[in-house]
Amino acid sequence: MVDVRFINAHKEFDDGYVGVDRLNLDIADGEFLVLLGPSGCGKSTTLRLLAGLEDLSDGEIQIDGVRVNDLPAAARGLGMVFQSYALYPHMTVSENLSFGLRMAPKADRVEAAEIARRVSEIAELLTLEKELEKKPRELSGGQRQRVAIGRALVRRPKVLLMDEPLSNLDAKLRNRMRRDLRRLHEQHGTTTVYVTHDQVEAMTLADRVAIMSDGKLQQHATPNDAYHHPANAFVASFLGTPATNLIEGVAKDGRFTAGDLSFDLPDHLKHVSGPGQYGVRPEYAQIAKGSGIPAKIDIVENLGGEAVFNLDVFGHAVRILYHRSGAEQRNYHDVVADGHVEIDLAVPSAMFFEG
Amino acid sequence: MRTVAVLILWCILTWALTGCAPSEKPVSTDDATNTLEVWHTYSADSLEEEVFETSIEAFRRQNPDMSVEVVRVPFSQTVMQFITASQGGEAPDLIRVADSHLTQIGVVTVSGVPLVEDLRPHLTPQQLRRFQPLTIEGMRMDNALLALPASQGTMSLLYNPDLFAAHQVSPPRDDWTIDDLLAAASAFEETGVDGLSIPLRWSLWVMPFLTAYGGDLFDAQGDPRFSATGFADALSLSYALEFDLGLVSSANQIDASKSKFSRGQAAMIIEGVWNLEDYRQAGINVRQALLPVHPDTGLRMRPLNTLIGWSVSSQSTNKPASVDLALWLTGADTQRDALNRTLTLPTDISVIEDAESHENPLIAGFMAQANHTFALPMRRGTQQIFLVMDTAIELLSSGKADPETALSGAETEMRAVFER
Amino acid sequence: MSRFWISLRSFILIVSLLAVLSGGAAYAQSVEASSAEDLTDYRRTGLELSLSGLQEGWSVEIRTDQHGVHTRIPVKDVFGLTRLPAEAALQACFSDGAPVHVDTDQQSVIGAGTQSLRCALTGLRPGTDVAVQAAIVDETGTLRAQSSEIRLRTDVSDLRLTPPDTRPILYLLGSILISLVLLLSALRWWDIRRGNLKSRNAYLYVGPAIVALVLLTFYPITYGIWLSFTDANQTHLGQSSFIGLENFGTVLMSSGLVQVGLFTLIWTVVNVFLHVTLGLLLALVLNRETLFGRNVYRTILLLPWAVPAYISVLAWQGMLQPEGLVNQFLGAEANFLGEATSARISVTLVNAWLGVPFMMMSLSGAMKAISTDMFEAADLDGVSRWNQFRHITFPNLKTTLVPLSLLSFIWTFNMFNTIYLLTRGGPYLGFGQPGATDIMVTYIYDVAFEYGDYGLAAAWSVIVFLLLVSFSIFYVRQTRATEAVT
Amino acid sequence: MSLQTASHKWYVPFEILSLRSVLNAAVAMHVVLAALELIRDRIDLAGLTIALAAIFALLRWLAPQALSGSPRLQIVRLIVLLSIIIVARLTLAGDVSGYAVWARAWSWIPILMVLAALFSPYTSTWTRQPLSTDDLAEGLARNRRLYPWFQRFGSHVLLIHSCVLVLLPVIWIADVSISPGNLLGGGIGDAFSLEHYQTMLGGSSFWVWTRNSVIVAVGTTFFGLCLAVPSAYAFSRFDFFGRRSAMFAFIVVQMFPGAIILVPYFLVMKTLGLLNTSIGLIVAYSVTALPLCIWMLKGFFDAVPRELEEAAKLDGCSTAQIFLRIILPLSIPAVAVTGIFSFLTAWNEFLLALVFNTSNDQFTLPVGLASLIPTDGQRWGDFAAASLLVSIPVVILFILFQRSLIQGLSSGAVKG
Repeated sequence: MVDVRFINAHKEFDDGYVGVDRLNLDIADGEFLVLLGPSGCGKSTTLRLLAGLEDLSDGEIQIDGVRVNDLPAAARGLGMVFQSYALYPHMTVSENLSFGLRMAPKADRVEAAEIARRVSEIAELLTLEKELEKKPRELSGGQRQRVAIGRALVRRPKVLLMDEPLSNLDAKLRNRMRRDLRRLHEQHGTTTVYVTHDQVEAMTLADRVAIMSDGKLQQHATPNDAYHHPANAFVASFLGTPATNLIEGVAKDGRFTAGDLSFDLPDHLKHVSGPGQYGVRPEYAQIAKGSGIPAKIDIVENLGGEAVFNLDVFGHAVRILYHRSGAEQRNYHDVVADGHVEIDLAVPSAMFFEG
Repeated sequence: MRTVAVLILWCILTWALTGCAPSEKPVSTDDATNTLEVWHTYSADSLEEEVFETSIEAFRRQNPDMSVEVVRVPFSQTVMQFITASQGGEAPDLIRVADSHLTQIGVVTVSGVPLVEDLRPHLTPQQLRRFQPLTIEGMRMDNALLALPASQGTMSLLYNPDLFAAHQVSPPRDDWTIDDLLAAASAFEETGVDGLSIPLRWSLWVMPFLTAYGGDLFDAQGDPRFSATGFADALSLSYALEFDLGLVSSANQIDASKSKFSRGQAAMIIEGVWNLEDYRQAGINVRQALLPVHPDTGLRMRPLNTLIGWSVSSQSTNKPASVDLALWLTGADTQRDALNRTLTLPTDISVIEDAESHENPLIAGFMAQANHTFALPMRRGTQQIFLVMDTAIELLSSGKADPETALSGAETEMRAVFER
Repeated sequence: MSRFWISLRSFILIVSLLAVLSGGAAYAQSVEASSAEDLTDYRRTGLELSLSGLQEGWSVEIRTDQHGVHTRIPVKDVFGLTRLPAEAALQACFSDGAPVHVDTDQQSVIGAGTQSLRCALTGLRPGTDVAVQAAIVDETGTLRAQSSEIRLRTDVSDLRLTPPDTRPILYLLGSILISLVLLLSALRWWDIRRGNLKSRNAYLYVGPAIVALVLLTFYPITYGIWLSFTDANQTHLGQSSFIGLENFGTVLMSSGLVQVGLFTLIWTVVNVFLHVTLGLLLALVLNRETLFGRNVYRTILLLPWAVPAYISVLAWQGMLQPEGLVNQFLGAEANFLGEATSARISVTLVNAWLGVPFMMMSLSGAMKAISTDMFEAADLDGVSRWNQFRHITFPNLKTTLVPLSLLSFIWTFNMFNTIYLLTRGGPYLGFGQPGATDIMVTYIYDVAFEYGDYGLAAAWSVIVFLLLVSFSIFYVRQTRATEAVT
Repeated sequence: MSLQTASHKWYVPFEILSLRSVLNAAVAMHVVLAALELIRDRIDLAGLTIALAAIFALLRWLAPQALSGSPRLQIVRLIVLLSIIIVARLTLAGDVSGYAVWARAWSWIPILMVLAALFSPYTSTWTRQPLSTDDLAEGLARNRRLYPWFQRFGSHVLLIHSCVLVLLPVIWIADVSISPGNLLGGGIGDAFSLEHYQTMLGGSSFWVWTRNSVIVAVGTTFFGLCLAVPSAYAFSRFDFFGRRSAMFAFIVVQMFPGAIILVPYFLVMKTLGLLNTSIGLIVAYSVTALPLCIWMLKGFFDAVPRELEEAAKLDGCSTAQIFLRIILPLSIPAVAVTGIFSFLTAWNEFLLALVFNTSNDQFTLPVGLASLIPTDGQRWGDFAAASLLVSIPVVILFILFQRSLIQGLSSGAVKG
């Protein structure tokens, strides 16, 4: 049973900047948690707090039910993959992998034979057998990445921490590594905390995601929940590509009004009232020829099988993802008339965030 | 390997190109000039330098057709700088040197020509008669007269009469014996004041003891006679002064003793005339007495007498003028000025008479002491005596040799130095 | 006749006058001729007098219109006085064919019975006519006799040290310049032909530095090496001859070699070790970002580097005196620089004091360049601080440490100032041996300037040079073999 | 293995953690102290001190285990008692002086720390394994709180000791410079007089020397950089024939001892007509400083990414333009550092300045200072005042450039 709990964890830096603001977060045993958020949101700090590389200002972190606030990093039994990999440039791959084991405090040190066994085991797992005698600078990006992961795993950590490990790789390699990481997790079941700003990684890898902004936890849920039921406007706009359309206005008596724009709220939102943001994901907003709200086309981004319509709806920018069937014409004559389309925003998946 | 080949090729090329140089020698065109370059070694912005400048100024006024360029050279570097400049053809016309410098400079020849001019052909006998004969002799090496003496320096016994009065010890007198000196020094024991403060690890301060016990350090031919009777006793005494009697400080630098004496923490010191000014500034009462006499041998302790004078470079293009300037700088007026303003002991007989009856009793005393001094023989390597003697003292005080062995070793070494 | 001339050598020449003085009446005598080839000395000419009727207490005077009294020779009882050889005398005079007597003050005197006096007239102004007259004066200064006035003239024949001809050096420097340009152009052409187009301008870039370096140092070093094969010595500079490897033999056989060599080695190794370890230690401590007063500390610790070395060394020399600050603090009177062992330790420590700041500075720069991620990774692995230092910091500093320690080695090996200013190589514990704190370069200085033995000193220098070059090559090779970080 | 047991293993009370380092330092320090006692001729005290060093070493070896409840605890107590007796003896034997206070502080502090460790409740709790979770949590929190303080304290102790060592000569010089007369010795700050400063600043010589030194040092900095920067760039970027040998040649010339080649060097300068000029010294010093400058700059240039140059090349820059527009501006801190090295070389050099420039209006400060030393003895006061005045501009330069010095050094450092 290795679970991780952040209880009211708070980090204020010496210069007064609040990195993590009263974070409460439970990570279950064997869970793959992705800390997601834009840069500077405090996700890396959270990870470093957990690793013991930063000191908590307040609150508590528990691993396995034990308060580890004051435990040195090494005692927490964690493995970490750094964004820059932090491989030792002067050591070979196998030396890099075994370094942690060789340098462990006497009481914890394992025998040389065991070290060798573990290194070869990890090398096999990560298909690094051929590179063991090479120096990091002779490796490709993906290989370095795997060495970094191997180095974290070789100590059989209770919790595996990864700080944007894929950000230095090209798109193709990133895809592959993503699958490999997921597979690795499924084989080992090690509790993993993974920091990224890439929502695709978050959606594909995570058991659950924790979305952070400004040091605060915004939502902690499964990727699906976060996507479909965002806890707030931030989560809604952060998750999904293109981003969710958010229109600021007032809901009253089952109708939403934002300046000149006004339409009936969908059924599940009839009850809301007061000022707030109305959100519709571009993929769910619909072009409704003849019956919808008129909108002026600003630009159409053609993505092949689909297109993104950038629209101006009474002064509000709205983007709509439009799927088309193969036979349709290039100029979207079926929906577009005179540079205008009509759209339907009151769809069943629409969201309303008060405030 | 290729690099080496390229380098060798280049060297050959360079050599071949140098070979293209025309071979005839240029005709020397530098005739007698009216510019004299003078290197002096007074310390910067000192009173001595000022006195010197005054004298040069007076010379300029008297010889308006001559222009004199004055260059200050660090005293400690005189020899190296002069030898280097001479080899490079940039020697000055006139340079201020100490007798110890001359034993080094005097032996140097370049293409068979000595660096400094023998002054005898340039001076009339009557001009030389002006100087105290011993000071002239002190500037001679291999018969040649290498410099005109401008000043002499010697050490004598200085004491602080206030301390003697305070501790009711009778102050030094000119007829003291060494025993009296030691008795007085011992009398200050347990008063918190050093009786006698001298750097006995430095040969310069041991030599007076040696001369009192065994006479001259060198025989008439200038050969060392360190193993003569008496010297070993003197060395034993100086050893005992430090280790058994604890009468002197063990330093090998005068600064320590000097500080003690000038702060009233030492009653007696054997000190040079050149430091009198410092004691005057320190504001203590200082009197002088002749160094004492050995009770048995009857010989007086004689310190080393050092001379400083002016040499003419053999590179000078206007030697008559250089000699004139040297005569001027060693002239009675200049010496008298230096005596009165900077307490410099003269070499000119008439000025010496002034000094012997000087209103400053210290000057008169030092002048009297100057009659009881010894000079080092002017031979190549003489200046090594300090090193040799220091080594002997070091061997003795580190217990590596007894006085006799140390001294005979020193004598052998000194002979070897002279023969080298 | 012959003995007389031989003893005079080229020293004396006779020009002209003979004056005979007797009983107060003076009358002129014949004039002797002089041979021109003897006229080699400068401002010196001769005078011969015939004398009679001298009395003790009187004196013989030679007067000129330039000087007034030129020579005054007292007439004394010469019994027991020595005759000083003419070449040794201050005043070269001969009475009755033999050098005159000298009294206890080394002054020339003659006896009352002297018949003839022959004197070298020194100090006459060259190139001018001089009127000379001889006289006999009694003790009151009254003139008793006087010769007729004769006119003399001296020629200038100056034995002058001619400045060395610098034109060969000028040609050498010119040749160096031209051949360097040729060499570099050739190399450039060669490189381009090899297809190494990228380096087309490389020689233009390194050219000025190489030219300046070679121009200034090629001649001196070649000269130094050449000197080591000659018997160059201060007593006959410019006349030295080739003696092969004799100087090297002397060096290798010299009894001081082992002592100086050993102390040089210890001095260098200990110093480099102290520079590197203390520099590293301080750099490590100062590397901590959060340390309070870090900048103040660093500024202070850099002082020994900023303060000119000769000043701080002299300050240490004062402080290490028996009355100095160190002893005051300890309440002791130790003579640190006077005893062999403590002097050796003192000079080493003072030099360490001088060298640590440079090392500290350079290393803390290099240390900053090491990625902190690596240390965090090691932290997570539970690697102890010491092991972090040993396995991460140190290997990553190696690329900086190798050249730095090499430079430090060379500098320390040739560090003249510290030892020279502190102890001058002393204390000396054996006659004719190097001092306890002499290292090779200070000993070379002594050999060159105290003993004047340039050839021997040059041989020592060449040996130092070869030692350092071979050490550097070895060191660079060794470290390159083990070094693996780019 | 659960985290619970792991954290047990990782927990050692602060007293013991810090005791280890303190005892290490104490052992080393007492060896030094024993040597100092020998210097003071107190052989008895030296013996006691060395005994104390041995005791501390023994404690260092025994204490962590012994304190964790083994029977050796009794032995440790005995040893501690013994050490207290020795230190008390040492304290009583010493006089009241700065040295005694300092030395005894080094003896008492470790002992107090041992005592604290012996009697601390945290230690006794710790020895009583197993620990309760609360004890563990409290202990860990306490370590977390105290240990950084201890480390900082240790750093400060080390740095303060170093700074005192560094400052001693400076303080000494300062004291001599404000003491009247030209004497050594006397207590620090026992007398005050500005006469030496008046002498130095009042005379014209000092200003002439300073002017020359500034001209020569600035000239060397500039000219040295002009030589070093292009060649370092070439060594860093181009591969040409003789590159390695040329790099090596630059240090080789420094290996020939200077004394013997002074005369030929003098002749070279004379031939070039550079005697008694600032330019002569500038050229000579630039060449002296070349090896280090080139090695350092090469390190920096190596650190500038090649991509930048390639980008500039695509933008149409020539090699010279790349160098002047891209590389040079990027390595300003490095060039500044190298410049300071050249400056110091020129500012401090003595022998060449002495021999090449005899004319008094060309004296540099080092030669000027040497010319303050009179025939007999030493004008200590004037010399000290001048020394301080000489050092001040350099120290100010260092303070001003410190940041860029560190920055410059860290971006490339000296690399082979």
